[in-house]
Amino acid sequence: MIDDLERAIEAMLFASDEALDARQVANRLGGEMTPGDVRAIIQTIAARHAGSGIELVERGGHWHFQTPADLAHLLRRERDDPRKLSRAAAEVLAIVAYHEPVSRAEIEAIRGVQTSKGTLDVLMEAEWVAPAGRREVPGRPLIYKTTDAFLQHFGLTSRKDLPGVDDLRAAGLLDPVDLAFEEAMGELDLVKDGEEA
Amino acid sequence: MIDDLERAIEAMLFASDEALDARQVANRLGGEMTPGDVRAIIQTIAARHAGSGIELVERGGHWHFQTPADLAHLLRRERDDPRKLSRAAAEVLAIVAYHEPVSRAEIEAIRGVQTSKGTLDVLMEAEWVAPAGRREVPGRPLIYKTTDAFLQHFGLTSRKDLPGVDDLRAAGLLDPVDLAFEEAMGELDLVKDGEEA
Amino acid sequence: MEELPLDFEVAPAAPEREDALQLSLESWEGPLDLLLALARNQKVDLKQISILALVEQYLSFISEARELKLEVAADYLVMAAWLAYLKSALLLPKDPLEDPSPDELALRLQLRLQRLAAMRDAAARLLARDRVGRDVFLRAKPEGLRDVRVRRWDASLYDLLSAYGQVKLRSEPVVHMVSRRPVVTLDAALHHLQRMLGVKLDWAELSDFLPVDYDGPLRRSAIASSFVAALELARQGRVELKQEGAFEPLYLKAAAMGQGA
Repeated sequence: MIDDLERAIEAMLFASDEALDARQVANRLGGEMTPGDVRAIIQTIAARHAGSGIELVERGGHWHFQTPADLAHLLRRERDDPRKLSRAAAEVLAIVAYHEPVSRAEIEAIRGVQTSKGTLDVLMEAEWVAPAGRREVPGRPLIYKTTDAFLQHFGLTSRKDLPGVDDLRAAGLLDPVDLAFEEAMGELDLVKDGEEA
Repeated sequence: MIDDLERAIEAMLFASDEALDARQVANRLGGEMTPGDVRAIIQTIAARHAGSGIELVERGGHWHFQTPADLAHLLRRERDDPRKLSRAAAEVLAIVAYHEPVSRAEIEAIRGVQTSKGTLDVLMEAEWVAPAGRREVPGRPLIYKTTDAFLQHFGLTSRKDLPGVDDLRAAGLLDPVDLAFEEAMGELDLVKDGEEA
Repeated sequence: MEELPLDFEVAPAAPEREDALQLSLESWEGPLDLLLALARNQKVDLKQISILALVEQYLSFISEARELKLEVAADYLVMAAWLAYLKSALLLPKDPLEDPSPDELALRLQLRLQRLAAMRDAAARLLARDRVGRDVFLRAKPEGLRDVRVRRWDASLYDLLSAYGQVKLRSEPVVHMVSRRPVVTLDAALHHLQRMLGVKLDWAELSDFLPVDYDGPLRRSAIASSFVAALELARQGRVELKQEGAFEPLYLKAAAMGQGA
């Protein structure tokens, strides 16, 4: 059987919108208890909850209920939200990978288009790109490099595994899109034939 | 020593900003427990807190912690009752709760007056009353029911817990006038028959 | 058209009457509410209530209000008229053929009053319960349960390499080459066809007139040009055309000289 005063103090600490100290609790009880008495009862309450899913904790003389830190994972549940990397982000990532360490201005010079700040942020959020210090040139721009997580995600042992430009060309990855299209249609050969005829 | 699962469920119910049902708790635990298992543990937690300054209560299948009513005088501070209901609104709320689902015309038939637009709005804004589809009669009128928030606010475990609902039903006072009238006339006829016999 | 006065006088407020009757009339929600209040004054169970006495009270209440020149809303007057009818019907000797009988009407009224009273009591009991925020309290600032969505970015090595390919391509100097398409002009087709018509004497299919070494798009172009050329020669009366039906092979023959021109 829990004593009425103890119940009252417990309820007060539970319903309060801020942590309370012993004096505040004593005042709310009508001022017949000393803060010392209150403190003793609070200790009893805290002991009763110890080891449960509710804790009564003291912070600078003020008391409040909270849930134990080791259960935080139950209260804050993480869910995956898979997203496809945008074309622009893939380009920036590739430039960083091929040219690292590289500054944002250098990325833009290579891409030939302005790069929005969000694009690099996305790559850093994905943990594929990380800052790698500053380049010792006027303005000391931040430079970026790829990470181990990048290598891991793309199945690369090292950056040296990235195919060279010649390999890309051989794989057709350097062909202009419209040229590749005509090739697929087989018309190029015909032109040659026609000319020969 | 309180078991880990019990601690986890207790922390969840304590930390949640709304009442949780067994299914929600089971989902959050990772789906390895059935709602039935969870319910049993919740009962254990509720029993452990019984008689303390914090109670775990069930409202419409959802559970939440609250302070016991007998301590209201200590906790009630100079706050206005935020949910002061007009007499009309209180009457409409009672009619919806005891007759649900009920159409506006049925509410008006009982009260003998038109329900001003604001009255139902106030109850819906408080989230105590919600539309519950349409009645399949000519005109397909909207029908209304009470919500879990209604049960929670008024401290009702379920709709069966409505004050005096069994007596009212037994007395036929929840039946429509037409039905009650026919029954009353039937009894009258029986009495007459009896007299004639 | 009459203009609305911009600055009209507001009618002076009616002097406050120290009249309980008026105040009461305003505080009721319609005739049924007033009837219930009067019924409760009888201080008996609604099941035992005297409907006749209730009707009397209601009618005298309304007539008093009207004597005091109070405004009585229409629905109160409608109810008064109906109750006056009920009263006379209840007092007159019973007519067994009357349907519904006044007793039945009285019973219905009684049932309605019982139901309204029941709900009014239920509302009072509901409001008297231990209510959240008034009698029982929840945690003021719960931590809350959160579902945090963690974005997982995805891209394949192919995406990466093809993106780089596009970047490299963009940065390379661009050279546009317009490829010459193989076509057979109408002039060439006319020339060729005329020449061939001199050689072939009998009916021959259009495709037989085409150079054998044309294939692919060039052949398609030659067919189109030769067809138009054939039509032109036919128009000039220099060739005869024959076809068995739609999409059947088209046959050509040089027109017999002398008959044509």
